[in-house]
Amino acid sequence: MSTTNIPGANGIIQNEPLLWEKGKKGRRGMCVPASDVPEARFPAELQGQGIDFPDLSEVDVVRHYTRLSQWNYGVDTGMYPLGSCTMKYNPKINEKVASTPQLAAAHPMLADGLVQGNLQIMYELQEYLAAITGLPGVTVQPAAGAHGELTGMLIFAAYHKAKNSKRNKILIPDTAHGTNPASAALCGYKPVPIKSGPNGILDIQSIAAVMDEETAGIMVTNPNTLGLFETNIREIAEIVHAKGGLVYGDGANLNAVMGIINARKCGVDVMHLNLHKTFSTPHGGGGPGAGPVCVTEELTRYLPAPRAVKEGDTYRLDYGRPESVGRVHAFHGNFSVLLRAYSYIRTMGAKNLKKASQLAVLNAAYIKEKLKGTLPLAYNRPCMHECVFSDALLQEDKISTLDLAKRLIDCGYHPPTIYFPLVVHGAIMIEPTETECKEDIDQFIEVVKMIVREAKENPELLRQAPMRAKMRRLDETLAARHPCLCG
Amino acid sequence: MSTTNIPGANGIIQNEPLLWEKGKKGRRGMCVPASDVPEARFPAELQGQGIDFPDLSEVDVVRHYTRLSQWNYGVDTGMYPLGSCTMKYNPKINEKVASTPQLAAAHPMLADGLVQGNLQIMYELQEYLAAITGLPGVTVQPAAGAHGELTGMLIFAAYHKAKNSKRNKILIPDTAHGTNPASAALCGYKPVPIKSGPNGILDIQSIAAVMDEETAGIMVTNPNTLGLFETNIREIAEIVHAKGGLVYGDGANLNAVMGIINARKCGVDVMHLNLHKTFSTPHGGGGPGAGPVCVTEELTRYLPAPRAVKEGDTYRLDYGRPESVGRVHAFHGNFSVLLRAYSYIRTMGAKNLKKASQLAVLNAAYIKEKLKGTLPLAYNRPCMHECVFSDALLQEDKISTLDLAKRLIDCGYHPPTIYFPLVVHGAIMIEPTETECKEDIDQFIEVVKMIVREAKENPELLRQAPMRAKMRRLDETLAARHPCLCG
Amino acid sequence: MRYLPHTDDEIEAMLAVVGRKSLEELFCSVPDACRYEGVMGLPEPMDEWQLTAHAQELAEAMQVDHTYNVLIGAGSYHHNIPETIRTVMSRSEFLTAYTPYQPEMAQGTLQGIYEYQTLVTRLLGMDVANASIYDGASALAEGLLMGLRVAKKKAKVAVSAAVHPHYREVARAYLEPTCYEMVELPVGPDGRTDLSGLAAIGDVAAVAIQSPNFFGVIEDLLTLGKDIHAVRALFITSFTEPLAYGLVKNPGACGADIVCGEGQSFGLPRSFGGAALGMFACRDEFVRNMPGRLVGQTQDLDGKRGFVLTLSTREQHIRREKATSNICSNQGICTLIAAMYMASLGGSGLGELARLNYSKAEYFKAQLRAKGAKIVFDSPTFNEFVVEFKEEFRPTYERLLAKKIVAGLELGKYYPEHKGRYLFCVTETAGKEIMDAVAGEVKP
Amino acid sequence: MRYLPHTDDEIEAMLAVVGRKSLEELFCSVPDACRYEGVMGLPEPMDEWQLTAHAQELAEAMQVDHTYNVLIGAGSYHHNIPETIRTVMSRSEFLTAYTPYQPEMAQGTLQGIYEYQTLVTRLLGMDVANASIYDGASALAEGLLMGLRVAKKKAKVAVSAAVHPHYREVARAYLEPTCYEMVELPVGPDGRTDLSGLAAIGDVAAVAIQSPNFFGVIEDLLTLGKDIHAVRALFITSFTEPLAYGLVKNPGACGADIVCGEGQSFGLPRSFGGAALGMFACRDEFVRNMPGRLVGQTQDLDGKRGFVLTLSTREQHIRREKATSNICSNQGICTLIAAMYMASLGGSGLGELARLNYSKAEYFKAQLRAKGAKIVFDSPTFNEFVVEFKEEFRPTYERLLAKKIVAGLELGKYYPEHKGRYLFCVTETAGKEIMDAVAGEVKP
Ligand SMILES: Cc1ncc(COP(=O)(O)O)c(C=O)c1O
Ligand SMILES: Cc1ncc(COP(=O)(O)O)c(C=O)c1O
Repeated sequence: MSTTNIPGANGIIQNEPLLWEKGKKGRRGMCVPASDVPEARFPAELQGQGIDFPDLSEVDVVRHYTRLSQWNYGVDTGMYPLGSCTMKYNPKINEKVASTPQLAAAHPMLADGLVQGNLQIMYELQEYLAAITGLPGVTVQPAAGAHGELTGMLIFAAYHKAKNSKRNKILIPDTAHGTNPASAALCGYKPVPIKSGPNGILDIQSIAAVMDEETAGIMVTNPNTLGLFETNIREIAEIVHAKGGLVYGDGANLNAVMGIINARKCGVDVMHLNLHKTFSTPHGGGGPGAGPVCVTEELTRYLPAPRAVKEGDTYRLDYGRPESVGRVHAFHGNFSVLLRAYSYIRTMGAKNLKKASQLAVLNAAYIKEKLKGTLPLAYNRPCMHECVFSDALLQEDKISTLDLAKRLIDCGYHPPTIYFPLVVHGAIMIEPTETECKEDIDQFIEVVKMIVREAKENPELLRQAPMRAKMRRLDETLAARHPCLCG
Repeated sequence: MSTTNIPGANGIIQNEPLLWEKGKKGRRGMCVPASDVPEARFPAELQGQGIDFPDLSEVDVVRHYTRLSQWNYGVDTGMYPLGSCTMKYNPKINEKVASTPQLAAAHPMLADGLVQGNLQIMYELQEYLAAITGLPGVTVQPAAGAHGELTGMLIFAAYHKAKNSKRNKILIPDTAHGTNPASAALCGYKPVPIKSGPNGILDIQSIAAVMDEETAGIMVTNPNTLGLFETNIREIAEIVHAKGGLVYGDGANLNAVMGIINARKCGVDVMHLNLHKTFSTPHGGGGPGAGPVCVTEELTRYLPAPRAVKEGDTYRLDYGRPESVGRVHAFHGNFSVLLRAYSYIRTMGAKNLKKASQLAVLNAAYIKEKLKGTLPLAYNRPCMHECVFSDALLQEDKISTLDLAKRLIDCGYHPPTIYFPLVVHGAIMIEPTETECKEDIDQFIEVVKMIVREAKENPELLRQAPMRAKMRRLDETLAARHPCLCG
Repeated sequence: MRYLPHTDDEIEAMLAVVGRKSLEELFCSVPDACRYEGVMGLPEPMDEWQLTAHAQELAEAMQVDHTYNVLIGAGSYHHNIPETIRTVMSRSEFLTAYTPYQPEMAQGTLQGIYEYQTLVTRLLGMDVANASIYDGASALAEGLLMGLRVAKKKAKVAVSAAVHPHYREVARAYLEPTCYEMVELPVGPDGRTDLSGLAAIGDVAAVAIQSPNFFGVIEDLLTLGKDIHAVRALFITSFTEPLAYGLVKNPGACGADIVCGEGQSFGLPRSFGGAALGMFACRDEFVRNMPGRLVGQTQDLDGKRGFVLTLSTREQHIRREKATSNICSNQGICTLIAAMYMASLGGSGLGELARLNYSKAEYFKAQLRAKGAKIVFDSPTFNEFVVEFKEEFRPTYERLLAKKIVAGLELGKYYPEHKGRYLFCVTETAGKEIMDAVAGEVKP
Repeated sequence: MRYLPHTDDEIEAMLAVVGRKSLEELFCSVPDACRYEGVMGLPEPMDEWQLTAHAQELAEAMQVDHTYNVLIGAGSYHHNIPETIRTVMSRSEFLTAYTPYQPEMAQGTLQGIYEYQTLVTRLLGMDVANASIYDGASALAEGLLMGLRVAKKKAKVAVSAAVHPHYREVARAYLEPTCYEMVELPVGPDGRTDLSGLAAIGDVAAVAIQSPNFFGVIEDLLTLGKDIHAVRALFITSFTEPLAYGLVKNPGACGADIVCGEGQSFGLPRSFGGAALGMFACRDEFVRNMPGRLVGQTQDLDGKRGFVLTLSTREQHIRREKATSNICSNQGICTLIAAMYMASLGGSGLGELARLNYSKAEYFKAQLRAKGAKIVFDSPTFNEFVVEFKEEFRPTYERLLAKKIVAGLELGKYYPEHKGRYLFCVTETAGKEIMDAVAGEVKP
C-alpha cells in the first residue's frame, strides 16, 4: 500500500435483484384511495390484459432503491472532476425551494393571473441570464444544452429564411461537443469541421478561408472543450458576420467566465447555457437539465413562444412574433430546474458568481500546474475551468487512459472525462469546479501522481482496476453485440 | 464461496477524517444573518476565549456526514433482527407529518388556546394507548422505555406512601432487561431476582414464596425477553395484589400482542410502552424514543403532570392532582416522536395493528421452526415475537455467539441481540418483526444455516469476521482500559 | 460564502503556485474587448432564510395553489405521490451523480434505468424503451423524425388533430427547417381521428395518433393501426396519460411501431409543466434508429451481471452529425422517479388506480349530464372528457374558482370549433364532493 | 396494507411450517382470561393522503403557527436551521439504525457521536461529555444524583431558584422517593443566585446553578464556583441556551465539575419541547460515575482507528441495579443533529451568531426602556431578559398577538413574586422591525 492518503476504501454493500425478481402478487407499495363513486363498466373491446409489473410492499421498494443508491457515486460522495460537465456541489436549500407546494403544484395551462409567482420566476430568471451573458433576449424553454443548440439552429434557419438566403453549411471546430454537429444536422445544416490551431484555439485564417455565403454561421464553444479561451473570437465573429453569417456560442462552459466576459462583446449572436451545470441543479443519471437560449436584440423576434413578460406589476405569457420558431417544449421547459437555478442566482448574486468562476479557474490552473510534470499537457496555455492531459506518457508503460480512470475509481474518485475532446490522444479532461477545497484538490493530485508511479511499478493495479467497486470492468462489447435492453 | 445467496457484498466506501482534522479557519457551513442592530459591548470579565470548533464549508459538512452514513446499516439497508428492539420498517410519511411546520414550530409554553392542534394529538394519542393496553390513565411525558419505568416506580412509591406502607423490595425476574432493576433502584427499591421456571416463564410458587408486605410489587416483561408469554401472569398478579403490591408491566414487547391481550385483564397496574419500537419511529444511534406510561383508573391520580384533557371541543393541559408524582420531562416528552407514533396508529387502525402482531409472531415462529434443527433452542415453547437460541452447539467447534454475529455482518445482516437474556448461555435472540417478507426471512434462514456449516468446515471465516465491513473487529478492552472519549 | 470553500490564505497559496498575482490575472488570455464591463446586474445575495422568505412570497403570489382542486389534465395530471419516492429519490448518490459514463461506480443508476426501460416496455407493450427524451412533445417530434429515417425516401408525416396542440406545435418547429412536411388528420364527430383522407395524402412515412387523445377519447388504435399499415406507413402512437394503460389496451397490443409520450403522471408533480419525462419505445427492428440513451445488460470480468450504456454508436458523442438525435442530457432523475412509482403501484395497483380514475370520470359525466350539460364526444374516455354547457359557463367557472375549484380548460384557444366547451379531468384526487360541487353550480 | 408484506398464500405456507391452522392459533399460550375482548377502540385506518389532509387540519388548529414571531425562550429557542442538516440527517443509514451495538457496521453513528462528545466538551470547557440524556431537566436530575454518588455520605443538594422551574420540578420528582433532600437557593435583586445561606445548609453534596439562568441573567459562575467549592460541594452548572457560550465564558472555565443542560438550540426545532437533547459533561475524575453512554476511540485488528461504545460497566445492561443510571435509549438522532449544527456553524460562526443574539437583546432592551419599561435585572443577560411595564401589559400582548407576535412569557405562574412581569427572548430570527413593532405598541 502506498503512503498516499486515499479516500477510497473497502466496505460492505448489499446485493439486490431486479425489481421483477422480487415481490409477490397482491403486495402493495403505495395506497390506492378507496373509491367514493360507483364502479363503471369499461368496454371490453378496448380493455387491456393488465400490466405485468411486480407487486412490492413499501419496504421492498424502499430497500430496493436504498441498496441501488449505495452502488452509486455522487458529488456529495466525493470529488467528481468530470470535464465539460461542471459537477459542482448542489445546494440543498434549492431542493427545498423547488418543492414549495404552491409553486410545484401549478398546472402549466392556468391563466396568467392565477400563476403570477411562477411567471415572476420565469421573467426574473430571463432577466438574470440576460445580465449574465449580455444577450437581452432569453427563452427558458429548452430542456437541456443540446435542446438549446437545436433551438439556436432553428433561430439561425428562421433568420436566414427571413433574409431569404439559402445556407446549408455551418462551421464547427473539431474540438466541439458532439451535440453541436448533431443539432446543426437536425436543421439540415452540413457541418464543416474546423481544425483548431497548433495552440488549441481557432485561428482567424482558417475561418476566413472557409466562411462563405452558403454558410449559415459558426458554432463556437468558449472557453472551448480544451479549457482554453478562444482569444480570436471577436475577429472570427467579424468574419462570419461580414459574410452574413451568425455566431452561435455554446455556453456549456460558462462556469469559467461569469462576470468576466460578455458574450455580446465577443460577437456571439445566440448562446445556450447549461443551468444544470453552471447553476448547480442536480441531474442525477443524466438529467433533467435546462438549456435556456440567449440572443441579441435583433434575433429576439425568432425566440420560441411563449416567454414571460412584465407589465406594470403583473406578469404574463407573451406568445411572441409571427417570426417565432414556435414551441420547443410542451410547456415552459423544466420549470423545477429553472427554479433551482433561480434560487442559486439569488443566493450567489453578481459578486459570488464571479468569484465562483475565478475559483473554478484557479482550481483548474492549480491542478494543471501541479500535474503537468506527471502527465503531458495537451496544450500548455493558460487554462480556464478545466485542463486536458494526453496519454502520451502512460502509453510507454502500455497503460491506457481508461486504466488510469478505472484506478481512480478504486481510489475513491469519479474519473475525469476521458477520450474527449477527440483531438487529444487519450484525453484526460479534468474540471474540478470551484466547490472543491484546496486540501481535497491536493489529495487528488497526490493520488494521480501515485497512480502514475503505479503505472510503472505495479501496472496490474491499473489494468485490473477497479477492484474495490461493486463490479469489475464491464464488457461493453458484449452489451452492444447482443443487446439485452429489457428484462 | 457457498451457493447460498448472500445479500452482503464488497463495495467501495470513502475514508473520512474527524471533523477537526479538516476545515480551515474562516470557512462557513451555514449563514449567520447580517445584523440589523448596532453591535453591543459585552462585559469583558464575562467573555469567553471563543470556542475551538473547526470551520467547514457547506460542502465539507455534507460530504462528511454523507460518507459517515455510508459506514452504517439501517432497517432501510436490510434485515435488522435485533431481539427485544423491534426494528421494524419506519414509514416515510410519518417523517413528513412530523415536520409539518405549524406543529413542529410550536413553543412548549404557549397558552393552551394557541396550540390546540398539538394538544389534540397528545390527547388522542393518550386515548389510543389506553385503548391498546386496556389501562385508562396515560402520560406521554417519558422520553424512553427506561424513563417510563422510572415514572412507573415513582408511581409505585407514591402509591405506597399514600397507603403509608413502607416497602423497599421489588420482585424482578432474572430475564428482565437491565433497565428494570436500574429503574427500581433509582427509587430506592432493592430488586429481588426471581428465577424463571424450567420452561422459561415465571411459576406461581416462586412468586408466592417471596412476595411479602415489604415488597412494593413486581416488574414483569410480557411477552418476556425469551419471547415467551408469561402464562401465569394473572395468578402472579393476584398473589402480588393480595400482599398489597402492584404489578408493573414492561411493555417493550407489545409488538407481539396488540389487540391480542389486555394488560388490565392480565392484572397489570402500570405499564410503559416503547413507541419508538412498537410504533415504528426512527431512533437512529439510540434514540429519541418515547415511553408513555399507562395505569389503572385507581393510579391515574399519581400520573405526572400535565396531561392533555378534552372539554367539549377544546383541549387543555391538566396539571393534575396533588398526589401526582410531578414532572419527569421539561415539557411534553419527545413530542416529535409522539407525532410519528400517532401517524402510525392512524394509518394502521385496530385491524392492521393486530395483524402486525400476528405476523410478527408468525415470522418469529417460522424462524424458530426452521432453525431449531440448526441451533439449539433455549426453550422449545410456542414463541411470540422473538426466538432465542443458545451457543451450545457452536461451542463444540470453539465458535462463539460473537463469531456467528460478526459473520452475519459479512453476509449483509445486522446480527440478532446476543448474550441477552443472561439466563441463556451465549444467547442469540432473533426478532424479525412483521415488516420482513417471507423471501427475505427464508434467505436469512439459509444464511444462518450456511454459517453454522462454515463453523465446522471453515471456522476461520467466522473467527476472522467481519472481513467485508469498514472495520475488522474492534478492540473494546483497549477502549475501556485507556478511555479516549474526545479528540 | 458557504459554497465557496477557499479562504484568502488558500487563494494566495494557490495563486503563488500558478504564478499569478491575483485572481483577475488568471484571465490574461481574455482580450479586453471581450470583457464584462462593470458588475452583472443581479440582485444582492440572499442568505438561506431570506431566500426561504422570498420563496414564500412567490408562493403567496400563486392565486391557484396546491390547496385548489384543479380539474384540468391536458398533458399535466394531478396524481397522489407517495412520500417514499421523495425520500428515496433525495438520496444524493442518485441525485448528485451524472450520466453513468463509469458503469462500475454507477450501477445504481444503470440498474434503475434498465428497470425503468423494462417497466415502460411492459406498460406500452413494446420491445425496447430508451432512457428518456425531454418530454412528450419532443418525444413525438423525435418519433416522427425516426419514422422518416426508417421509411427512408418518404418525406411526409401525418399527425392527428387530436394530438395535444402543443405537441403538434413542437413537432412542426422541429420539422420546419427540414425538407419534411407534416400533414394534420381531421377528428370525426365521435372525437376520434378520421383516416379517410390518409390514402389521398400519399408518400406518408408515419402517422401519429394520441390515445387517450387530447379530448380524453380513447382511439380505436387497433383499427387505426391496420389502416395506417395498409398505406405502408409506420404507426406511431403518442400519449399524455400513461395511467390509462392500466385499464386500456396498450399501443403494443394494437400494433404500434413507435410509442412516444409523457410520463409525468407517474410520480412527478405538475410543476408548471416540468421537469417532464419523455417516454419513448419501439419495436426491436427499429432499435438502431432510436434516439436517446439505452442501458443494456452485460457481465463484468468475473461474469457477474451488470449494466452499461449501450448502442451508443447511435448517439451524438460518437456519431456526431450522423447521430439518430442530438440529445445528450435527458430526464434522468425523472426516469428513476417513474420507475419507483410503477414499482410502488405494481401491476395490481396500476389496474386498480386506472379503474378508479375511469369510474370517477364516468360519475362526473353522469352528474353533469343530469344538469343538462352535454358530453360532446360519446366515444369511451379515460379520465378526461369535453363538456358543452347549456349556458355560458364562464360565470359558473368564476363562482367555482372562488370555491377553490378550477373547473376545466376552455378549448377555444386550441380549437376554435370547440370555443366555449371545456375539457375536464378527474383523477383519484378528485373527491366525489368536489365533482358534486361543480355539478351543483351548473345551471340546469 | 403496504407495511405488511405477507400475502395470504405466504401466511398459509408459513402457518403450515409452524404447524398452526390460523394466525389466532399462534397465541395458544395466552390464557383466555388475558385476552383482549373485541376490537381495539381506534379510528379507522387512513390512507397516506387522508393522513396528510388530517395533519393539515391539525396544523390549522394551531392558532400560533410557524409564521408567528414567538419572543419566548425559557428553555426552547427559535434559531435558524440550515436545510443541509435536514437533508443529511434524513439518510436512512443514520435514521433507521439503532444503538451501535455492532461497531463494525455502525462506524458512522459512532464517529458521529464521538465528534458530538468532543464538540460538546469544547463548547462547555469540560473533559468528557456523554452521548446524551433525555433533556435538560433529566440531565440536571442525573447530575444531582451523580453529585450525590460522588460525594458519598452527603444527603443534600442545593439548586438555585433561578434554574428553569420545570427542571427543578423534574429534579424534585427524581429525588422524592430517595433519601436525599433538595434545597433551593434564593435569587438576589440582581437576578443572580444568592449563596449567602449556603454554608448554613451544611452537608451539601452538590450545588446547581444555571447560566444564563431562567431570567436570562448571566451568573457570575467564577465567584459562585469558588464559594461552592469552599463548602466542599460539587459545582454543577445547568443551561438552556448553549449558544451563549459562543460569547460567554463557559462553565469549564469557571471551574464547574458537572455540566448538564439542553441542546435544542443547536439545530432542533422547538417541536413543542421535544425531541430534546440533554447535554451532559464532567471532569475526567468523575467519568466512572457518569450516567449515559460513552463512545471511545480504539483500533481494529489491523490497527485502524475506530470507535466503540465503552465504559459500559457503568450501565444498566451490565450493572443492572448498581448502574450509574437506568438510561438505555437516549436522544441519538438529536446528538447527530447538534453535531452537524456545531460543525456547520464552526467556531467563527458560533461567536458571530452568539454576538448577534446578544446585540439583538440589547437593542430590544433599549427600545423598551425608551418606552418607559423597566428591565427588572440590570445584570448582564444573553438573549433573554425580564421586563416590567408601567401599565398592565396584557392588552398590549393581545394587540401584538393579532399582529402575529407572541410578546414574551408572563412569569406569575412560575414566580408569584414576578407576577405581571414578562420574560422576553430575541434570537437572530427576530428582525429589528419585530422588536420595533413590540416597542411601538407599548404605552409610554
Ligand atoms: C460543451 C458542451 N456542449 C453541449 C453540451 C450538451 O448539453 P446537454 O447535455 O445539457 O444537452 C455539453 C454537455 O455535455 C457540453 O459539455
Ligand atoms: C424489555 C425491555 N425493557 C425496557 C427497555 C428500555 O427501553 P428504552 O431503551 O426505550 O429505555 C428495552 C429496550 O431495550 C427492552 O427491550
